Amino acid sequence: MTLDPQLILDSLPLIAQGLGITLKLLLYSALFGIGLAIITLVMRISGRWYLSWPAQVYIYFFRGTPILVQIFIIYYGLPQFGFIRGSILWPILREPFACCVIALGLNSGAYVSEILRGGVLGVDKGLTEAGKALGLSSPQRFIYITAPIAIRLSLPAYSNEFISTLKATALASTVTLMDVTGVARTLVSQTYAPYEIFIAAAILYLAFAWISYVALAWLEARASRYVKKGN
Amino acid sequence: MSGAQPVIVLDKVCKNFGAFRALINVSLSVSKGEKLVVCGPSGSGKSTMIRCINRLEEHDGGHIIVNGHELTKDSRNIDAVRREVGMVFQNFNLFPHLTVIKNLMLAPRLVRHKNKDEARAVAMKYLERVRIPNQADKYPSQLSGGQQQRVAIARALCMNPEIMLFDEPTSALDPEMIAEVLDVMTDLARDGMTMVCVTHEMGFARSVADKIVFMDAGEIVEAATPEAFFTKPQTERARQFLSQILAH
Amino acid sequence: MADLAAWGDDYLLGTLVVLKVFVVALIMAVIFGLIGAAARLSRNRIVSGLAKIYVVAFRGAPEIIILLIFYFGIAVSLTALVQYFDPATKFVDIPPFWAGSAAIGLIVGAYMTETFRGAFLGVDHGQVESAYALGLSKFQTFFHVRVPQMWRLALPNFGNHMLSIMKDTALISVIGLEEITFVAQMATSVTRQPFTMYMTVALIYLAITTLITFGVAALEKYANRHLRGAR
Amino acid sequence: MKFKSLLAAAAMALGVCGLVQGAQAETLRVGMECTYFPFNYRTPEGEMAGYDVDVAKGVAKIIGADLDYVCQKWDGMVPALLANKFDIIVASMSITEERLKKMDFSVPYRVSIGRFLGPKGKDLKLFDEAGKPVAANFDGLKIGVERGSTYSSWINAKLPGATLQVYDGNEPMLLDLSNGRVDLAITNPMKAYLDFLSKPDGAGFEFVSPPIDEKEFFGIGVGIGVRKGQDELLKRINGALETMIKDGSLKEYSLKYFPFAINPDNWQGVGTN
Repeated sequence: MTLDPQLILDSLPLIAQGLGITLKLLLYSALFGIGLAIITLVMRISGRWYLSWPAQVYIYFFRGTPILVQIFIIYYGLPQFGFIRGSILWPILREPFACCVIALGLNSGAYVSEILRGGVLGVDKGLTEAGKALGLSSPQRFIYITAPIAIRLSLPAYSNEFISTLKATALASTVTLMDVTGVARTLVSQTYAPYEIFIAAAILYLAFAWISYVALAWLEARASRYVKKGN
Repeated sequence: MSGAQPVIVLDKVCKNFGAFRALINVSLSVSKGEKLVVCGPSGSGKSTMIRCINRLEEHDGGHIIVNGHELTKDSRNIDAVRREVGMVFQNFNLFPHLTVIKNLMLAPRLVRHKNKDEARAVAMKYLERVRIPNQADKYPSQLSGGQQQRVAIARALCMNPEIMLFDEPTSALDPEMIAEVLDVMTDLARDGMTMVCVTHEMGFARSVADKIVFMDAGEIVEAATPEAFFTKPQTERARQFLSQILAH
Repeated sequence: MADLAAWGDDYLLGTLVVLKVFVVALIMAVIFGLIGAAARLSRNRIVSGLAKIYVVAFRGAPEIIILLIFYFGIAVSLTALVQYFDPATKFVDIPPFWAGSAAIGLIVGAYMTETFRGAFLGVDHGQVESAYALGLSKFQTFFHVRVPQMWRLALPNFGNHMLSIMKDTALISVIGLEEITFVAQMATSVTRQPFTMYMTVALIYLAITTLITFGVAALEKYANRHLRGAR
Repeated sequence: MKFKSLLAAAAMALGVCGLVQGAQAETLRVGMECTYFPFNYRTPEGEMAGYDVDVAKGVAKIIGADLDYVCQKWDGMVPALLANKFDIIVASMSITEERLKKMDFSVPYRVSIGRFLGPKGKDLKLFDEAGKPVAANFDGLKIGVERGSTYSSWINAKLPGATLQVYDGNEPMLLDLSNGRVDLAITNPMKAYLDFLSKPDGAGFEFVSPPIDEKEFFGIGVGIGVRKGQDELLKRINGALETMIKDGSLKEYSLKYFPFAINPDNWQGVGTN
């Protein structure tokens, strides 16, 4: 049995039907993750134990466990409790798409929060002092000085994290979603041509990872235009 | 002490970093318009003292009163002091992500609530004063060190401060750039600004300072006019310091 | 809890399977990483180009797709291969353990390639020059000057890769290996307590990843002992 | 002759009775797993029981043969038949193209069917009097199916308005049905009954469709396997099954184990399509 390049080409458009869900998952999870990351970051650097402690537990848990297990806990695990099925959140948790966004977003949020924290710690302390000396308030210093610089410092690491989230969306197929991987697995179960179809799926992911990489590199270059070249 | 009212008063100020005693019962007063130069070996507490004046460091004991506001935990007093006191750092600390003009406009807009045009006008005025108006739209990284430090001085001036603090403003500069910064500082002194400078530039101290404070090991060892300090220092420590610094 | 206790031995066996996959995949990842790094640093453009493709493909495609390609695909081609020699063979089965370990080893090996390469390039060339100037041979320079500095540089990333391997083991449940995530699926079908069962899995992973983190931190402390003292 | 009697003695000693009794009655050796509840299994008393066993007994009675059960693990079932370890397989073995290359099958004695499961007491009017699906009433419903199962192609063909939710296994699908994440699920009714409807979790659920039995989607069914070249035996078995389908005994057997029929409704004739 040999690899049939024609079948790879033929299956690409079929698998691409799952692209919409994959991209929506990626976009929503990434945005949700960034939001969570910012909240977590603020909690962590607040200097108040009752804020920073839960934030650290959250980060520790989501970085220390497999995403697949996190998805299963949220999708299959939560409905174990009757009160969740009766709660106003159930219309959301009922949907596999929403469960995946929550799981992927929570996971990404934990990582992005650490990335942003690295960025914040990387901001020269002198700059916030200059802000203080100029009379800027603490929120003003954070918004106008620390955050813009921290974001630039975080972008290279974030670019990797974004691609990780893209790859993690493939796990959505384990909770019934027909994303690229879900469609590919279904096709394989019907055609028994695992090589061609999964390779076609991998090509789609690689293409999209490459696009994301280029886009984020452009963003990074833009954000870094004030940094001296060389030296 | 001159007869003018003091705008900065330090009274038995102490500051510890863990077990290390950075400031020990430092008392000092600076009157309006006075130019004070602080010198001493590294680790003597000069920077710590100047940073206490706008509360970049919190002092552990004693009192600091700036322009009538005592610095305590009360953030309203801290804000009031910082609005009235400008500061220039050794490493310039320009905001790298903002152009020169935006560096200057940031605080007036956020703290003084000036509109864009007012802030820009003020910024240009001071850029001209430090003689680099043509660099307004560049990023700090595109300027030389001397230019950056002059931008930093202009940035502080944009807040229209009554007092200026300089924390070793020339020690991160290449020798050929020191003069251009000192020139701007001398201009400022001539205009009657109240200034506290931590510096090793003894030429500048001799020509500009009204009073020189020599610190060592967290204490003020000597306080005198430049004339007296340079010609006949009172203590052995000051003599040693002077011989080291003037030997070069 | 009584339900959970009944599955205790299954979880224990599952944990052993996880640890076995971890060890095998780790060894493979290090081997692939070293080969990959050597190839990437090679002056031969074809060799370094192939290594680059390996790194891009295995870092850009979702882990689960690579795993599925291995599990389904390799069996198909191995069967074809064996049938070529012995037409009587009907089917060669790749046990999920080996398919999974190899896939994870290759994936993380791609990351290790970059880590090892970075560590190699990270050692200041002046160090090598001064070693030569002191009369050390190429071989002596490599083992006495380069390697001791390299492993210190590689260690933080290496620790992260170990955590990735550990967490990737959960994916093998998708191809039916009876590790802890799979045990949880079985236990859920009997007890109908998905939350309890998957949370147990998460906590087991958390315990193992914590141990790895502490282990790596201790190693790092040891590796950086010469940097201590300077303030 | 000496050799033959020796063999007989050995067989007796081993407890394999009836090998040489062929003179008065034929003995059929039947291969099955003996552990596949409720199709072929041992009762606590040690008796063989189950739907497959009943069918085998029924056939044996009609063709006038004695039965001898041989327990065989599933993965060696076909090789054992080919190696003459037993004469027929009655072990819930589906008739597939692949197997037909190596062996012959009788007509199906159990159908491959799908059935919809849904919450009790909702009269959704999904099927009309004649048992045909009313496609419009499926519009907007979410239906759970297993990935790669034959049911999804049936739904795609017949119920364009329904939404499929694809699961990797039967268990998570039924879990989601009981959680209310899907409105309906379609699966093998025997599995659904054993794993779900007969348990506390499934208490609020029931079959909401008649058994759906469409060969072009679901396959032919489960048959009795014989070695190739045994046309005479196959003919007799098919005859027996024809009789059992017509007289209702197959239905009677299936109702012993399930509250619904799993046998073919009418005689489908000999030969495969």
